[in-house]
Amino acid sequence: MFFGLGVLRGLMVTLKNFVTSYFMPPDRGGLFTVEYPEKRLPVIERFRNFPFLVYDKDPENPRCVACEICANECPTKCIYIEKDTDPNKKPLRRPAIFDIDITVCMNCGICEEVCPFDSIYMDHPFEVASSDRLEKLLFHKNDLLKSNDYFHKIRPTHAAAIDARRRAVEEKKKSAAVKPSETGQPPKAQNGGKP
Amino acid sequence: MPKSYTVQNTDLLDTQTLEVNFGPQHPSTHGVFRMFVELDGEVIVTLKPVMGYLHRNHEQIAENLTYLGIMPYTDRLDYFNAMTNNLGYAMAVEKLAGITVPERAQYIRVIVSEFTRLINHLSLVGFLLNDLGAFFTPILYAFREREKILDVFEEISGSRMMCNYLRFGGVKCDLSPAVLETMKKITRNFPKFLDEFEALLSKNEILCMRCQNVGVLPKELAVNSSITGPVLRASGINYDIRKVDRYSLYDRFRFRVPLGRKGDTYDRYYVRVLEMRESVKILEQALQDIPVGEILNPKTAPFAKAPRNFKPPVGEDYGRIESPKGELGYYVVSDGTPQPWRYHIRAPSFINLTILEDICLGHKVADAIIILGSLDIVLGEVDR
Amino acid sequence: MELLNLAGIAGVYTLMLVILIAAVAMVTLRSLFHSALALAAVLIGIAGIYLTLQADFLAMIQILIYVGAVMTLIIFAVMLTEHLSHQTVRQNNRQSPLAIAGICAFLFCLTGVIVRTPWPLQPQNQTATITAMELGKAFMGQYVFAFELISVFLIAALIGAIVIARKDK
Amino acid sequence: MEILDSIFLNTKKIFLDLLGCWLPDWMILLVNIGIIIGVIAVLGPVIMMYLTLLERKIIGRMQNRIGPNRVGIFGILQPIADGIKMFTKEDIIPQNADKIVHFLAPVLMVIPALLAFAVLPFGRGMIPVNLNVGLLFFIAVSSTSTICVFMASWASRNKFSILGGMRSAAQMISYEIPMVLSVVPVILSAESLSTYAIVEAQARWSGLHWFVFTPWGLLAFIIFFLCGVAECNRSPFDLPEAESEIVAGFHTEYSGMKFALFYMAEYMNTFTVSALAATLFLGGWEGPVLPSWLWFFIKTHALIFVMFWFRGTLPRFRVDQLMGLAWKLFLPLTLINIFVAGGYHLISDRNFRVAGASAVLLVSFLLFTVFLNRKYMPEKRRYDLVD
Amino acid sequence: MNIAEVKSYIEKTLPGTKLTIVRDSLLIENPADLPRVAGLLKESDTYRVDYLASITGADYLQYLECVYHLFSMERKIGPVILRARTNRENPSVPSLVPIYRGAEYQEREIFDLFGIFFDGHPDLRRILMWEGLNASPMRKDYQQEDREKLSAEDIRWLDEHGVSVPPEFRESQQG
Repeated sequence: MFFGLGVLRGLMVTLKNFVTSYFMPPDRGGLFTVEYPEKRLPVIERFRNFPFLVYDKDPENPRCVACEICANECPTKCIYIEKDTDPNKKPLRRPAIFDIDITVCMNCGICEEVCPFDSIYMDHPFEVASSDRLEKLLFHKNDLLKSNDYFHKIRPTHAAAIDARRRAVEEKKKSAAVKPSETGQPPKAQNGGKP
Repeated sequence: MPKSYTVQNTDLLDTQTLEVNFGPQHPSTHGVFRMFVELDGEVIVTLKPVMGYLHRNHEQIAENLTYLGIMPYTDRLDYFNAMTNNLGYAMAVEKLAGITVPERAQYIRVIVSEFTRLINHLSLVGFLLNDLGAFFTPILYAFREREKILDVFEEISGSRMMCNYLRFGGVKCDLSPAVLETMKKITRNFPKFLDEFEALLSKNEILCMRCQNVGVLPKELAVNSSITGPVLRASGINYDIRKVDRYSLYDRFRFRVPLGRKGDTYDRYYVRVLEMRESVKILEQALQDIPVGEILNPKTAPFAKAPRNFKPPVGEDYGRIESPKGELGYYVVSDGTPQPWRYHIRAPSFINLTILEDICLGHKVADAIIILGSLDIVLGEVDR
Repeated sequence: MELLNLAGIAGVYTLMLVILIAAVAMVTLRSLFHSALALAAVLIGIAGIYLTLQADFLAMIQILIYVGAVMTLIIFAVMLTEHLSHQTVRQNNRQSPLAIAGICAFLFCLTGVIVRTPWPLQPQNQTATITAMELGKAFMGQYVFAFELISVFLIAALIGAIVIARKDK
Repeated sequence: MEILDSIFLNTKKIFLDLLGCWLPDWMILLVNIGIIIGVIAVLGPVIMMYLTLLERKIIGRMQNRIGPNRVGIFGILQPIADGIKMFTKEDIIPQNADKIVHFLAPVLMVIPALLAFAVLPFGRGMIPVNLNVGLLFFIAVSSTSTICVFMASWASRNKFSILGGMRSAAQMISYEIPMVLSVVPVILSAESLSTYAIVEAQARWSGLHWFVFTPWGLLAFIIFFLCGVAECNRSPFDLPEAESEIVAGFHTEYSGMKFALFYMAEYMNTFTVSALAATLFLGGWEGPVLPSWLWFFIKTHALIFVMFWFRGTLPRFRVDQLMGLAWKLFLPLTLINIFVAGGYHLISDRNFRVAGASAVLLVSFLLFTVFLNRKYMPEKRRYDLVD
Repeated sequence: MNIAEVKSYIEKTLPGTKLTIVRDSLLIENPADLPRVAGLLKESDTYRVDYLASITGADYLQYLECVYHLFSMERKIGPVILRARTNRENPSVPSLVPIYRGAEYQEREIFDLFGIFFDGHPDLRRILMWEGLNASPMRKDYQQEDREKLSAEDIRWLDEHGVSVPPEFRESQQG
């Protein structure tokens, strides 16, 4: 009806926001800026950034057995694995070289899903910027290896579920080993379903 | 054939038309999109969209990947609503391979795609107002609400925008009770935010002046140019694939489809605001009676571990869903191997651009920008 | 205090010099746009002279009318017609000797008149400085008929312009 | 309160007396003028710098974000940082641009902005130059900036700036007329063109004595303020530098210090127009308790807040709507307003004249918005929700 | 609304067309009468197929194929799928733009990626790729040229400027 009414109502909305931004909590019209370097948002547990390799006791023998399933399944083909060989050229179940090209990886999490040995998981730190594009952003094995309790630290519930499942498999294998199994064929590693 | 706009002034003043390129780096084309515009003074004489700057041959990449490997790529099609892209692709492959989806997973899928619709319409209205000149205020209010929803997506799928959350036969992870609670809280406060947003915008005289009777899309041109989504419904045609195909659980929820009458930019804006209100209704009902149960069809669980042996039978299928931008269709041809033979995406933004020239003719330069904004195109989907 | 008076007189003379230079520049500059700007400088100079004669209302009106409106109109016309290719038009052509002869004749008469007038002139009825109030009263009082006549002409011109502009609608 | 009120005048007097003992008196006159010029020359740019910071802070708060706070405690040093950035930026002159005019345009743009400070009554007795045609001086000076816009757009030689130049010139001319006419009722009731006299007139009146509380004063204030916003090419009328359409209007080809000069001219215009609106309608330095210059700054900054508020909220007009608003709505309203103000002064009985004036103005406003300009009114839209 | 019913309806009204059913879609033997069939389906009041959802090009090694998905917005009935096959040497299919304006960009995309000529299309040119490319990227036999190899004139330019080009960058592109 009155020509300027809609404009006035709009102005009142911004004025309300101007006033409430001084004393209201963030989600009811208050300030919701988080001043990044000093204050940070809490990292959400399931957040996935670039992958990392898990090792149980010492970095020498990680859980990864260099089966290259993740390298084949990775949509962007950013993982390169080479098997380790002991002195007399017999391939060992351990990766000698495990490179992930961070610039190519799109952190989709498929390697985490397809890995049958629970050895590769998605990491949390996202500040991986570096000055040199080629060399520093190609993560080698020792940059990727992180301990299991680090895994527990960043993803408590998920790591706990994984460890529970692994312990269950251990008991079953031990109980199977105690009772000599007829077929003599070692029980196939039971693939862990997602919780 | 687009009707051409004849230059009217025939008197002795021989004004030549001014060719201007609203180039790939223009502040208000949403992404790398170029419009070659011929101007007679302020009025547009011809307008030729030029695209392909973001073309990465997504469909050929998909032909060399396994079915599961394609899923993270579908996030990057229409990078505003990754979840509905996943849903479209997952449903097409499930129809092809004959996989059923358990009840709880269907509910999660509906909840997640309705949240994506909210995000998309919010950002569109924000960007439209930004083109109109409101200095970032509406878009920051919209993004404040969008942040809450993106945090929920990060909670459940691990990443805010590139979710890669759906699997054939269900979803990747379950919703914890805490997440359900935050979802309910978001849907409770959303109408209150929408009222404030509408108070700021809908009755604003300047917005009405700039958007009403601008870029009118007649009904028969819309149908003939296979326009879909809110742009079609703003012209008054009742065609919402959620109601037509009744896919997943949409026949279980009571919601209505808003239709405009004139089909101009204001109708396209307001139909999306009404659609947001309907989506909130669906979300309330879905969050209300979401059952407890498994979230992944046990038959397809092993394929998560070994995508190589997921081989759908030989055949082809065209699955389509109502994505926030229109009808998003996936045409998948399988030849029995773990890699699709042909994989085509029917992108709504790409086809909605056919009428850009028709509805821009005769308008001024400032209107062309807003009309393009109201068509809601995203270049990831247009160029594929 | 005489230093101030001297400075004042010097200021007035430099102002007149600036106006002369701008006027000559206006005539001789090659690009149309530059000569339009020189014209603006001349008009502002004239307003300055009004100020030195304490007619400040007149000076403000001069700036408002001439520099604000008339110059904008001229520049609008220049920009609309002159293409972006910016050809500069040659100023002097065959008839320049004839023109110079005309100017010299005019200058001759002018100096003749100046020499004969008895300086310094005594203003006859130098009333108090003319303020806006008296001007207004004069318009509405003594010269009301002329004032109304002019406004009729202006309205006619305005309507004429609109009719021409709407011709191609 | 008296001491605080004329604190600046006293300090100047003390300073001049101090100098007086060894300088001849005509030199004192020059020093006096020098001080005033120095104050304005410093005040202008400093105000401009801190208006930019104020604007970013206010709009930030309207959008629930903080606004610049990295440089200095609350972003106090941000303008200085911007200034340094503007100095260090490379100053690009387009290859086939017209060098002299390209250089002159920003310089000439700042001159009228600074001149306008001369007639603003900052406080009781604190007016730089008490011209008795002060108001007319302000309007004349602010109308010359149109030529600088032309120079800028013509010299940069590119399509976008030509379009922007034409648009902004047309806009400035069509908003100058309602602006001048909306000031006439104030001159009519204050019977003088001098801004100082106008402020005193508002002080003399009985009761709520500012002009804004009279019906014609309110309408004149709104129209004057909106035209002032349009003169400075600010928010709802900021078509010339509309990024979404023509990249940056007439100052597309400017960078570095020249662009900063355009920026400075715009913000000084903002300050002077708000200051003049406060002087004409809100009683200038007139105020009950606080010292006079503080009242002046409070009122001016209130109006500046409204300008930033517009920028934070309102979308932009289109070219033809912009012109239509000026010619079809503001101009007739101001003309009617002059008649009403005239009638208002003839009738002596107070409440009859207030009622009559406001009735006439309301009727004319509705006449011009609802009946004659039906095209600009928002249409009622109905949407049917179907299954 | 099964495909056999549609087949009989078309054969009844347009006697000359040869149609075969391929996996719940209608293959039109010779592509020439595709516009007629589509026009018939659009005007017929039993089907009123007025909405062309999508056109897809596909490369089946022996032949190239265009798949048309048509729906009816009025009657809200499901997809009517038409197919048209052409050979690989000079593939051409009549364009549907005169009937469905929506086909304009999709046909241009198929021309761009598969190289199928749509005669009757108002302005058939590449929509996604740059004009200079004279290959059809989505065909199965498409070999992306090896960007490592320098082209002839680059090497000539480098030689002129005294830069010795190592052999593996020598130009060995094919085609």
